[in-house]
Amino acid sequence: MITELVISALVVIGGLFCFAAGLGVLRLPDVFNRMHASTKAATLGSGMILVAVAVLFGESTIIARAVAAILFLLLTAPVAAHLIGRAAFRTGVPMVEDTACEPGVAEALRKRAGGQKLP
Amino acid sequence: MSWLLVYPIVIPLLTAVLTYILRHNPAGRWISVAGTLALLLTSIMLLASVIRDGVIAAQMSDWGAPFGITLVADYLGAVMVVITAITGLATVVYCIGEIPERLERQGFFALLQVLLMGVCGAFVTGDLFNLYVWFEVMLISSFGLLVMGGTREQLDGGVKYVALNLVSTVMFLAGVGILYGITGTLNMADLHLAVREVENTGLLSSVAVMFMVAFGVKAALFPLFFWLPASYHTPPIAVSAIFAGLLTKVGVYALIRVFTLIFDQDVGYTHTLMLWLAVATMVMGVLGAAAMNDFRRILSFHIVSQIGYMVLGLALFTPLGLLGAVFYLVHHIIVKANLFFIAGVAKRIGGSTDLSKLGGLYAHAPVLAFLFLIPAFSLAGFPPLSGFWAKFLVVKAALDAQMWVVAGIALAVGLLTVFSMTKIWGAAFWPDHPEGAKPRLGDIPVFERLAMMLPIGALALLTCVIGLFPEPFVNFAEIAAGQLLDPSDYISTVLGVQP
Amino acid sequence: MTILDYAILVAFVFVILGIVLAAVRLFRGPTLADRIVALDMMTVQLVAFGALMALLSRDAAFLDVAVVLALVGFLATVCLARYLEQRILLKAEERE
Amino acid sequence: MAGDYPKVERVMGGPAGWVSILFPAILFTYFLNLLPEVVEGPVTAGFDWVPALGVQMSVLLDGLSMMFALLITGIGTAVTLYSCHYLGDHPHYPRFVCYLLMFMVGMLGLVLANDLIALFVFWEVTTISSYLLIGFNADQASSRRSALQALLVTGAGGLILLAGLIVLGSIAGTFRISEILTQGDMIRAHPAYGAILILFLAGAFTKSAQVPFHFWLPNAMAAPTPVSAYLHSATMVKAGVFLMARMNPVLGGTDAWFWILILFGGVTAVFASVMSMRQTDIKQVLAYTTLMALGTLTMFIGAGTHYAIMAGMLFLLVHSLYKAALFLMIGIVDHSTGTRDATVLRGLSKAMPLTGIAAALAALSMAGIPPLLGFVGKEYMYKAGMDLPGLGAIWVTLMTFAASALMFAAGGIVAWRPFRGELAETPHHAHEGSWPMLAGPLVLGALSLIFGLFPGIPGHFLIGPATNAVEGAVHEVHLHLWGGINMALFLSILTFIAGWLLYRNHEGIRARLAAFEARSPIDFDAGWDRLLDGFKDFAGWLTGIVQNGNLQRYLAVTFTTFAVLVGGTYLVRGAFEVGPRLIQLGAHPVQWSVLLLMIAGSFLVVSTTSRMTAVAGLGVVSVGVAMVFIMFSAPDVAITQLLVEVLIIVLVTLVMLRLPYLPPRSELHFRFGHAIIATSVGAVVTLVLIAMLSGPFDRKLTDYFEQTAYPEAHGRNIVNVILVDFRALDTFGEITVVAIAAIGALALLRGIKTRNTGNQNGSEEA
Amino acid sequence: MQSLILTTATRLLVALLLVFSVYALLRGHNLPGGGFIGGLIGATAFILYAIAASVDEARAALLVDPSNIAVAGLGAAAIGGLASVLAGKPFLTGLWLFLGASEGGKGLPLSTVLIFDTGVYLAVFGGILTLVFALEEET
Amino acid sequence: MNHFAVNLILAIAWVALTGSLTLTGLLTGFVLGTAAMWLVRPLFPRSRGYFARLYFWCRLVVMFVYELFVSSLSVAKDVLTPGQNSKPALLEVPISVTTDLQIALLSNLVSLTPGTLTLDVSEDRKTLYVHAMFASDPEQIRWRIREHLELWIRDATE
Amino acid sequence: MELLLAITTGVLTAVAVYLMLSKNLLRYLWGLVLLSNAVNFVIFLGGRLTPGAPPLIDEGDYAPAGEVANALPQALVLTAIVISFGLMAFALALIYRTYMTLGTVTSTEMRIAEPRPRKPESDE
Ligand code: NA
Ligand code: NA
Repeated sequence: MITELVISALVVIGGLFCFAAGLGVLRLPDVFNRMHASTKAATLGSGMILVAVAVLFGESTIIARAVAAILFLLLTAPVAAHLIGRAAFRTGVPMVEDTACEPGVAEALRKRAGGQKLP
Repeated sequence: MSWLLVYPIVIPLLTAVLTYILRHNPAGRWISVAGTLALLLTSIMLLASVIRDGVIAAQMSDWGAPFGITLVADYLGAVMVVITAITGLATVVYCIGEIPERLERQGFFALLQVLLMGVCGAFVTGDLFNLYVWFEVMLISSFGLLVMGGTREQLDGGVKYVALNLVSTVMFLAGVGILYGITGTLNMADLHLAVREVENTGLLSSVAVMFMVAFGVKAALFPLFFWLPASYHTPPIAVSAIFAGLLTKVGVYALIRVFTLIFDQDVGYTHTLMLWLAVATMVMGVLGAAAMNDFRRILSFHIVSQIGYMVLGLALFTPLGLLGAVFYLVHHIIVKANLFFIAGVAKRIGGSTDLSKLGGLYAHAPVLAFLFLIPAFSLAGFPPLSGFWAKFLVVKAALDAQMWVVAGIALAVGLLTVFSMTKIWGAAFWPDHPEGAKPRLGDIPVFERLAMMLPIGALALLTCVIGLFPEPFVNFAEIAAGQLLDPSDYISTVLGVQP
Repeated sequence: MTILDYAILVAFVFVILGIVLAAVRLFRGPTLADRIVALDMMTVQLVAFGALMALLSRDAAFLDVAVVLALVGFLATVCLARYLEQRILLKAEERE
Repeated sequence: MAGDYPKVERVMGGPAGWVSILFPAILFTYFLNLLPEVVEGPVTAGFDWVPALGVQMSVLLDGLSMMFALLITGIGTAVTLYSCHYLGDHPHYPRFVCYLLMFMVGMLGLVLANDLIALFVFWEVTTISSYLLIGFNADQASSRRSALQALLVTGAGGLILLAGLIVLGSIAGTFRISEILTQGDMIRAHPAYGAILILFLAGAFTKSAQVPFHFWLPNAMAAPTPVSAYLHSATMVKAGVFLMARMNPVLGGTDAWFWILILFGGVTAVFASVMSMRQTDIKQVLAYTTLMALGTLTMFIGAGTHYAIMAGMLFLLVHSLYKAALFLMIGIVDHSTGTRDATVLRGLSKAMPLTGIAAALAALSMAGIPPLLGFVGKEYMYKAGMDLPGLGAIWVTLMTFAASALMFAAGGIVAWRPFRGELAETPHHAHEGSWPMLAGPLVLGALSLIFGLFPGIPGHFLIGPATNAVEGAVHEVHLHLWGGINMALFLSILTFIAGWLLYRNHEGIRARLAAFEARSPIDFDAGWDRLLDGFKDFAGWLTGIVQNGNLQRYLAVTFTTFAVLVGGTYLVRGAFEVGPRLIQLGAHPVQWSVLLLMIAGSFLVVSTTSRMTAVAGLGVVSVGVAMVFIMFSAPDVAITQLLVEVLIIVLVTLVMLRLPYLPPRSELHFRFGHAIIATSVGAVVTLVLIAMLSGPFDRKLTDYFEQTAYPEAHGRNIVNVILVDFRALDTFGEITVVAIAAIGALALLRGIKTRNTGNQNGSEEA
Repeated sequence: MQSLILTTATRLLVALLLVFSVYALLRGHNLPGGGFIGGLIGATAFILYAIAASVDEARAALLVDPSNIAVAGLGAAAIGGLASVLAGKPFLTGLWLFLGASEGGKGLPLSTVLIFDTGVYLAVFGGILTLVFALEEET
Repeated sequence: MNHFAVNLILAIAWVALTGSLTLTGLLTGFVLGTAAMWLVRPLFPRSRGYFARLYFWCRLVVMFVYELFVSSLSVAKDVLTPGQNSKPALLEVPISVTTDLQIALLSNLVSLTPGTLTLDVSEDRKTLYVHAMFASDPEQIRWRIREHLELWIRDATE
Repeated sequence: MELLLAITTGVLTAVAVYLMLSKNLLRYLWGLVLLSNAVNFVIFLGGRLTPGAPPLIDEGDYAPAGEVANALPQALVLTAIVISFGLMAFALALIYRTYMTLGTVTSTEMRIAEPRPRKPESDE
């Protein structure tokens, strides 16, 4: 019963985060702000629901898969945000007006990155 | 379980695998020849086996019909496999003379083998969805072959070919899905039984027409044939030849199979519709041929026209009509592939396939001229060549069915076919070359000449043999037509094979 | 129906709403980057959707959808972002 | 042309020449040997060719076919002998021999066939070989044109004939001619008789060049002269006559037969003889007189009485003898002088006396002057004509008279005038022909004389049996040179007088005819050109519309066809059905949202002008599709769908960098027609799905899979078990598709030389 | 694409994806997965690699030309199907060998079906990489 | 990582002994193995680092999850409440971690934690460019990254 | 729901067809992708819909415990998805190559293989 309540809570809160993420992406003023919503809230929401799955089934293989999915999300979401953000900045996507920009940041971001290679 | 039914699929595949891996090695092409030879031998064994034992079937994966996929060969299926192997062998040999090494290194021969695999698969499968899969195998390899080399013409033609064929593919798939949704089965023999249980016959007819349209595109029926004249004149000629010989025939084969085995419950409606589509196809094809001024484009439009005859035979849905359709199918593959081969040699020595840029072949390449006349007159339906019997059978079937107008149109189209064949003869062969060139066969290096002329001669010989000794072929086609009209053997064999 | 079932249904509605809202952003744009963000987030939300389905049907098979999507959804985003960036580089090249 | 070739070096044309001569000669001897036997009654022999279709390769050697066989082989010998000298040094002489022998075989087969289909086979062989022979001088456009004309006209007739043969064979229940010949009454009473008659006559009239299908024959004179002599006078053109004669017992004897034949025949005869007066080229004169003969023969076969048939058969022989001789003679003249112009040639008898003799004999026979066989023929024609009942008698007699008188004049023009008077200047110096060339005309001319003097010989051996064969009855035939003083003789004398007058004034007549022709709106030859051009234009116009190179149109037609045919069938065959299950099953709001999401995504793809937005829209649809698969228990499919979607985005983003933008919104206007097509297709799909879903469903395959998947196929994922076991063959094909798609695309992408960085004129958002 | 963050994440992800793809292949007979899905996931691994580093490096890591892998996959599938000849069974019939079978379970399964599915994996994997590498090298 | 390898071998040995080839078995084996190694840690030179590393990794994960939760809440609050109170800014954040793994980890953590999103790393790998959503006090953000995130990462990875 | 999905399939088909009728080959391609999705639904609907019960056999069972979704159409759809992906990928490569060689992705501008007839009057 307790587990059920815990799972229910996880599921509902996770769902709420997903919804909040959607709303954030819709409501927030520019693409960078929107990315905050998508990267954090959506990842957390999905993660919580995955945790709920792990708890509900309680089998090791399923737990492993749920944990793997969560890890994948945590690993990829910020990388994706970084790539989109950088590209968006470089393509000159407009920012909300009152965005403060520290000196040098804009130039540095626009610069083409030097080649890094995989080992 | 007869492995003879599996060989037509597996042999080309393994040949393709080997030739692709060895694509940078001249041995690749010889493996291709050897593989096709093996295909021919086994397919002849398959035919012999069918003639000896009647319909043969094999269950793949050892599951009983209708649960697993059945491969099955009746007379029609078996002979189509043999013809495929013959055309394939002719093409592979011809390619050795025609195809540049550059294409060979890109996997040309592997694609060719996969094409054969798809075509053979389509002929031996007894499962509707599996037929779709083979159609796709065939289609994708034909895409590759069509644009390989990447000339401007090829790409233009290729775009149209791909765009229209993909549409037909989707229609076919939708038809399969709906038929499955109605009957719950995919095995064609089982479908034959299942459609009789269906209460909504109107829906069945609608699905039948859906198949008619989908296969109509494949077979190049009016008004769905556009892709064919738009593309068949663009690739390397060996590719044109095997396309012309085989691909549309798979569409016709599928029409025959589906409209004898499955959709025979509303013949008065579906087959009448098909009849008029066939008539329009004959007429439009031949008019197109009359309007063209290029060797291959004339031949391409002719395919359309001749498809009309075959489908007409099916649409009449009489024993003689189907006999004619089967006979026509076999005859046309041989003749049409050969004409394209000849066009290739003409291009090689005359420098073009544009009739206004060709000439002098009659004077300087008499062997080629002679070898052209045989398939050309055969195509035009002159006796005593194979095409005469084909036309005779279809026209007789129409007359016997008291379809006077249809028979009349079929005959008139025959005359126009003569006209457009002589257009080639009267422009590329008889007159002198416009630039005064003397196109001689001797200009081609011996080895390549041999590779190109051998298939031409062999296919011409085959045309003559069928024309002069049609009896065994007619008998064969008669049995094939009988099996199509009364598929009880087919069904009992397919559903009777249990693991 | 247990509390959990209700919870799952509520979560379903939330997630679907989230996806729809993201879709609205995707439709509205205005920039390609916005659409990419929206699409990226839809894939993450779809992970939640798959997991919820696993909960609803008590069948872990749907979890696999979530796992795979969590793994490869990223690739689409990478490619789209890369496209965005390279298009600018390409334009710069043309100007040079 | 013959004159262009260097002087004869190889006398017999090499081995090809010998073969070409021996072949007909041996056959001629063979048939001559059989003659006594055939006089007693028809001989049949043969074997089954295509028993499945009831087709035999069998021979019916009766009087009719015997006469034709002898003419074919006999004249054939003369012509081949002649041509080995005439063309022996031509570089394509062996081909010529091939075609000629092929023709001979065709013609022989045609007349000997005892099977309608076999007859047709040989009929077409003659068509093909004559095409090749007429076009023998292939480097000349006129030859090619004439060859094509002959091929198409006779080919058209042949195809119509084929229909007739098939229908006749079906009615008679056999293709055997000897059997059909006994069923005349049944066939004449059959409702299809009229159709058969028209179909047969169409074949016969085109082959035998009856007005208005005559125009190809004079043009066919583009062929080398031996060919003209052989094909276009003695043999091929008579194939139609042969067919009518052959079918007379079956199709003849009705009013329709009678009137059609005598009208067409009579008109052809007179028209042709008038036209012959118009010509200056003596070969053309002869060509028209051939037409006249064909008309006359048709007329007499149509007349159908015993006398008429006999007259017809006799005239057939007469004509073959003199016409072949005349053509060969002209060939010699042409060969020798380099011209065939009647206005130029004069006084040749001095330079080429033997040719002159041959010409004289033939021309006298043609003019119908006793004691040549032509005279006998004409007498019998008059007799037969006057013998007819009613109006037919007047028509046939008049036509015969007119034609004969004109023939008389034509004979003068062709074979009298060129040899009389002082030798005129010609391109080459006139000299006598060589013996192989002279042998034919001389022998044929002599035969005209001998047979004229002793008409009993041909009467007994040839004309009698032939007449009996045509009539399908047995009469004794006795021919006489002198038939007594009667109306026929009187008409003959009148003919001479009229003919003489015509000959005297032929230059004036020619001038008037030329003037008339210039004013006349009817010109068959030009009409042919217009017909052919019109056809080509029509074909080009229609093809230009249908196959117009526009993919957009092709797709529109394809989809329209789908919508119209499938939708039409759905409506016409009443497929609509809504099952209770379909209505009962509700939908959850979550499901609604997913479906709306997909639809919205698809509309985004349509409405956007940005390519990547479209890709994003596709992504939305794909997400929706995956959700549907998830909701309805298809995790494997959902995974695959998502993976594929990701890969599509990968590929598209790779490619899109170099591809051009979509056109700006201004060019992306709404296409109402397309929308209608699209909506129809969508509606048809939905309607079909509704009907499908309303019916019951048979789950037997799936039940089996569920029961056996684990116990027998050792797998718990039924979908995967189906993929790798139950339906592994599908998968086998499928991976082939993927691998080959990759190889094909690789071949496409390797070595693109021209780089296009893209015309980025469109708009796309940042 | 030059990004330190991506490159570093890719190192981890590629390994994960490859392992996961083999996992999907092996358990596909019993749970969602199989040759297709495995092959597709495996391909995404190398695509990511090619994007983060370069196609050349991805090719080098792959050792074999991807189109050859695809074709070899076809061959493997055919061989998996033909193996049933040895048992006198029809084409593509699965032959199973259970190591350590007991009352409770079937034991560790080895089968020709797995060979076939591996062929599927390779064909899909190789095919997709062929396509992507060719396009990637184009642009 | 040879300690980790030993631990893994122990886990596999456990699985082999118990005959349960499952993930639970493996995890149990790993935990037991860790415990065993800890017990006999004098046999493993420098093993103290190994156990510390394990601890720091755990701390990293826990802290990270906590931060993620907080950051998500803050975003959700901003989104769900009417009006906007964000004060976005683009910031330069000097960093001291050096290895690829550390930098990547840091940037990920920055992205997943409240109010910040890594846009790029400078070419000299010494600066992180960060988009901050609530940047009324940039120094505070820089401090948090330096003193929290960098520290956790360094502890776990060095 | 089956009815709704049938209607959705129809709408997707219609949108796909509209896109495919565009002269821009990229739009054709989008249409093709949509149409493939639609036809997958057709097959999927053919087997009827079953929510929440994937066709898997639980550990310890020899057959599915309750009613599970129809596995066959799923296998067919899976096959169809992969095949249409292969075809789509090839089509994309073809469009790309065509653009590189012909310089256009507008199908109405592609008149190389079927040049306009020489006679001006039969020109459109
Ligand atoms: Na020419
Ligand atoms: Na993501």
